[in-house]
Amino acid sequence: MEHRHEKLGLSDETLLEMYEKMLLTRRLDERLWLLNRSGKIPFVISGQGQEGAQIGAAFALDRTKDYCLPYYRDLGVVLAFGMTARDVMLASFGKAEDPNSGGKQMPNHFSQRKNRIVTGSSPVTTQVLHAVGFALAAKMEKKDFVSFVTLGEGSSNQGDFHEGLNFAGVHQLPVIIMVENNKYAISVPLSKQLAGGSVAKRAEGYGIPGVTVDGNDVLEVYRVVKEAADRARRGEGPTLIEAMTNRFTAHSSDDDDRAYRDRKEVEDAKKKDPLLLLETYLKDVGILDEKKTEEISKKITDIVNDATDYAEKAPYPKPEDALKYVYKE
Amino acid sequence: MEHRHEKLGLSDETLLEMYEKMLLTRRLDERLWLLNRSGKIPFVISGQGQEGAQIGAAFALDRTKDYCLPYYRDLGVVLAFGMTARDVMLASFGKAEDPNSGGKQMPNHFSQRKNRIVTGSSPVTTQVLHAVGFALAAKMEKKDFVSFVTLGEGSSNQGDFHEGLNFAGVHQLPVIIMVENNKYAISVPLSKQLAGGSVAKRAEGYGIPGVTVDGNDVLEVYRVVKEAADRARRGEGPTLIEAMTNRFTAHSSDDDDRAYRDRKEVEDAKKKDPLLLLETYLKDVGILDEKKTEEISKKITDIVNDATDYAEKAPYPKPEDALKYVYKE
Amino acid sequence: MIVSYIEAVKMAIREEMERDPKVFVLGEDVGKKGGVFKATEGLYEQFGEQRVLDTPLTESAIAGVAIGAAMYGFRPIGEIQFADFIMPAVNQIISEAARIRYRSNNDWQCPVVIRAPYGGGVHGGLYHSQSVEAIFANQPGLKIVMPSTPYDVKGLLKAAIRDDDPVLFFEHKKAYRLIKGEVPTDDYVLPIGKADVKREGEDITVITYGLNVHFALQAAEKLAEDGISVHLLDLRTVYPLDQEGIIEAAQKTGKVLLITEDNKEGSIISEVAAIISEYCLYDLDAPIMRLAGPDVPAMPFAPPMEKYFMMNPEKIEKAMRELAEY
Amino acid sequence: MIVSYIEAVKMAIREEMERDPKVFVLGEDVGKKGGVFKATEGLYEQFGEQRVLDTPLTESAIAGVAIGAAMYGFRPIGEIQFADFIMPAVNQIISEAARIRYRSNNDWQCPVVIRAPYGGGVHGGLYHSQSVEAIFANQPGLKIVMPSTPYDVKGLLKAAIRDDDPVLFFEHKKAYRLIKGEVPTDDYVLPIGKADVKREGEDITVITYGLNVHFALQAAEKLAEDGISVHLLDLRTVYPLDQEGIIEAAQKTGKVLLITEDNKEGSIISEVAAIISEYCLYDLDAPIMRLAGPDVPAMPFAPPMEKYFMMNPEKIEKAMRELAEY
Ligand SMILES: Cc1ncc(C[n+]2csc(CCOP(=O)(O)OP(=O)(O)O)c2C)c(N)n1
Ligand SMILES: Cc1ncc(C[n+]2csc(CCOP(=O)(O)OP(=O)(O)O)c2C)c(N)n1
Ligand SMILES: [Mg+2]
Ligand SMILES: [Mg+2]
Repeated sequence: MEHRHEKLGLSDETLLEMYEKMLLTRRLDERLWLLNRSGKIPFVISGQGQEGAQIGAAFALDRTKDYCLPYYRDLGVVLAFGMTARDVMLASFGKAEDPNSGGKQMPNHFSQRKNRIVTGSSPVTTQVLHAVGFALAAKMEKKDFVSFVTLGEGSSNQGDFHEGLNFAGVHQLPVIIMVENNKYAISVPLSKQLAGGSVAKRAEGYGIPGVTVDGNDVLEVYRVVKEAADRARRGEGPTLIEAMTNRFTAHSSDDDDRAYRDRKEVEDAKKKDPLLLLETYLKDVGILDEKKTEEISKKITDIVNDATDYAEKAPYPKPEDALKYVYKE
Repeated sequence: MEHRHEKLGLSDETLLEMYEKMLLTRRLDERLWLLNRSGKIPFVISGQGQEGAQIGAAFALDRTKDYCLPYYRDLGVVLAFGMTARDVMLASFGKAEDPNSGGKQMPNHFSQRKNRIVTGSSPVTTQVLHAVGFALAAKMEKKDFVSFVTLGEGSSNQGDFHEGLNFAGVHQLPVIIMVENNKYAISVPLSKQLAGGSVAKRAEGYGIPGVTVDGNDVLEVYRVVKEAADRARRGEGPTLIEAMTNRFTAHSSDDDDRAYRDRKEVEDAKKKDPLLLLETYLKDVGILDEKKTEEISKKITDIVNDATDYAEKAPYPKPEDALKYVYKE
Repeated sequence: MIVSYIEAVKMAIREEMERDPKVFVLGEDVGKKGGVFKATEGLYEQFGEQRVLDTPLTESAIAGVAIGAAMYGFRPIGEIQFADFIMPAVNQIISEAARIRYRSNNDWQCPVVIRAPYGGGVHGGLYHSQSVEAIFANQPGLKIVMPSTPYDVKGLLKAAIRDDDPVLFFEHKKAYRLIKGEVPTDDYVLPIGKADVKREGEDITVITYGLNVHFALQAAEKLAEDGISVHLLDLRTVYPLDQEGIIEAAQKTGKVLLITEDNKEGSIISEVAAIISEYCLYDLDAPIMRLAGPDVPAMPFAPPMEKYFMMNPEKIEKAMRELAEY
Repeated sequence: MIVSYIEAVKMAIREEMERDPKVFVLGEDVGKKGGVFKATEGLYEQFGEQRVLDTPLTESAIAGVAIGAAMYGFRPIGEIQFADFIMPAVNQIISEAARIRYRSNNDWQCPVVIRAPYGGGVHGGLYHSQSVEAIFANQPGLKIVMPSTPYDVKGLLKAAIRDDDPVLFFEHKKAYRLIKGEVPTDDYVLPIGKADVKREGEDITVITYGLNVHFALQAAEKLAEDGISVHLLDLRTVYPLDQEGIIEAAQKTGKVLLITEDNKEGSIISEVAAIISEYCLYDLDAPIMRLAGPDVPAMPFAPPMEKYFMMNPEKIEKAMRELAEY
């Protein structure tokens, strides 16, 4: 058995931590669906199936100084960057203490300045240009942080994607653009969305490296993002990464994907569940055994329970809080 | 001496016609500058240096049924599509009879429905999507016309370019996008404008052919646009063409390019003047001699003089014409 | 028959597609899925994927490609999934669609319809609740229709599709299933550009549009119990406004309450107020009253804040009583 | 010293760049060329190409990259070459810049300035003459400044750059060289959000902004010859409006003329009229009068039509007299 993580310079401890974060991401996400189905929260949008790409990427970054500009499925990214389960639950319940938006935005509109998680909106792809702006700031200040931005493959067809890649390419800015390609934009499949079939291939047109990676393979994602980050820090400019992933759920709690997606397809995808793949690897290399697995599982359950309870009991914002922070106060 | 035009299926007569149109384009453009410098018209924006690409492309299309969506330097394209010198002059003087806009738009905002020249605006690149819309119409109606759209290389960095190429690629639409790369967007040189250095290369990312062509070589442009049009008519989808050209003048009559462009560069460019190259070819292959050259020259001068006189004397729109045609009347 | 607001949308589109082969639909998820709100449900099956076109996730292209096809001679109906996401298409809508007839001196025209669900009260937070009409309501060349009832939806959407100029058609997403009403199964169109009296009254005039028409009707019932009679004008077309209709309605009672769900400053009702103060100042018995959302960027997600922002019958009733007592 | 309007723009930018290393400029042709109107002339030489950044031809990127850098902590000044070309950046400006503080509950801020030359009378035709302020003037979170004099330009542009919220700064391109005035060489800022009385008077109140302030001053001189005294309020910030200042000015004379170069329906002065009719209806001695461009898409190119559209002192004088005689 090859110990791939060692070759990448990852310790057993870090790899376990990655596993824990990935498990937390999944469990938290699953809990959100339960809460939605029982009528406690109005909306869920989910990263299930994409956690391999998210955790692999986040751990390849320097989470003490890099900036991330996540999109709505990036629960894994933000948990790795320091957001807590409570923070996430607070947002899903729309509670006052929610650090993302104080209950102003819908769930999964991540933001937390202390963790360098940059506030995002719902219109897709705008964040690519913001990430380029952060990277420009790094270059102007001669600092060695990178900015890391994600989006879906459907979103990569928006004009802002093109403008961002071109701008970053012209100025060779330290930005990593990772497209999480789950092959659907709501109901629209890749074939009707993306001419040429590959996002990564578009990088060439901007004179920058474009990498396709198996998003189910957390170690492989770690490797390519690490390389991209190293290159960026060395002043060698941006990288476009296309992580091939799957969306296990419907688009969101408002969607029913049976109208446009074969069940078989979803079942097949689940066979390549990044969480299972990592678990299997950890067991194969002897880092994880049954006992440890259960221990971690219990710990995660506790965290998710605590977060749910805490957020459910937390107070809502006051009605007039709607008036706050339009301008600097 | 190789007779290149014959290999392309171009008769001597057609080639002469191309030469005449190119010469008319140049002379008309030169006259516009004279009129501007003598205070008679407020604005000129000029295609001098780019006529090879324009005439080569236009003659490769079927000017009885294809649609063109020109940009502001495309005097050659619109003259080839049937606009007259008078029409052009009427627009430059802002006269009522101007078929482009009835004096509403600035000069070189070409439009003439009877000749399938589609109205354009000043914000660059929007026309790419319109061209895709015309191509979609062709596909939906199963007609075999193509739509032909041009823009500058700077403009190709706008979001609409990306969205248009992707849309055309997904649906394999009969549209030809020709970028006239004159290496400047006003003062901004290619290196600060276009990451990767090549527009044509970006085609790959959309799974469509991308062709770079010497825009000074009218026959070569003819060849690649003809090929693209044939492909489009066969249902094989869009083509992106990058014609390498030069801008002989300042950006417009409001610009002074000495602040950002070396004189030597311009002089060198003029050595590859597409008009001179074609004239030389015509003489080499014996289609043109001194006498014929003079005859044509005189004819063109007459046309330009007539157009100038006619437009200068033509009446302005009435002030209240400003109120006309906001909505259907 | 009695149908919902969204059913009326679908009826209008289907009937127009059946009537005229030049009509087609394009947008995100409009095909197999039938639209995220099901406005195009069944059309894909009926008309095929060429006429019910799933586009890439690109609003500028939805508008821009539609504009091109419209100039050629088609009658495209572009769907923007949420009005909030119309922003990337602003350049195509304002710089292009709105100016094509004018700039070509009537040589070209652009008969495009762009539909989008707008409005709040659906836990949509900042970006799934907005009213965006004011952004476009100063662009001659455009028409903006915002119907309130299923009957109006069908008649006005058909009129929009047949209109030879570009029309933005905003549908209140909370009305989609909430509002039901009688809709004739036969073909009819309603005039774009005309406001409609939804209730005759003598004491105060209320002018509004969209979902608020219903809230205002409910509030008017309450006032009627106390003998106060409300005259209610539904703008229906919010740009360009029906000046005559507005002036007449204002003069009728001399007391005017204007309502919008949008933020107050720079909204549609600002122009309504300006028209009234320009043409019938001396008919007024009270200052023109405006009831609107607060001037914050958009409607928040958390229920207490959403409720604070969102219009409702109670807020309207309160304002009506205040005005009546003036 | 006496400088032109455009000189004042340049002075403000240069002084702020000297004062604060976080300030930088980005836009099309702002570098070597110094901007198509020369607003950034000499800055490239003084501060280098990193701080005077020529961007690709992409307005959405100018705004979006500036927004990112501003969230990081920079103070970017984005130049949009002509206000007409701000449309591709609308999504970044409205969906992003305007909502960043609010949506992050004050955790992030976006201190960006976006400058753009607007306005007509320069043979610019449909797309080089527009007034675009109304498109943005209903977006809380944004501030829109439109100064009239070189003195105001310098003081307000400096204030905009130091402001912790996004500011759109529209400069009338015809004023650039036409308007000159006294500008102190030392550092000063003027308050954003406050209107300014440019002339005290008793008989009629005129409220306007930008180049029209000068046209109105000229017209007021003419009226003064006949003993009619004009009170002139310069809005300076057109969003959010200075309600207090407007109400005070309206009450001063009870006769109000509002002027804009923009199309009339849905313009800034519509909101001004609405404010007045809401708060000081009973102070009015005449209907609120609005003088504006016609409701056509934009200013045409041909001189007779351009003149027909464009505001000028004569049109204003005529309206003033009409109002005075009311
Ligand atoms: C500008 C814009 N248009 C439309 C939407 C509505 N919308 C939300 S997510 C989505 C699909 C996104 O697909 P993709 O980019 O592939 O990301 P995924 O959801 O598959 O992860 C759409 C159309 C939006 N949020 N923003
Ligand atoms: C959206 C937009 N932004 C800015 C401008 C101003 N502008 C007019 S032409 C031009 C440069 C265009 O360069 P390029 O596309 O290379 O075409 P070229 O003029 O070189 O032929 C610019 C910036 C514009 N017309 N539209
Ligand atoms: Mg996807
Ligand atoms: Mg160029």
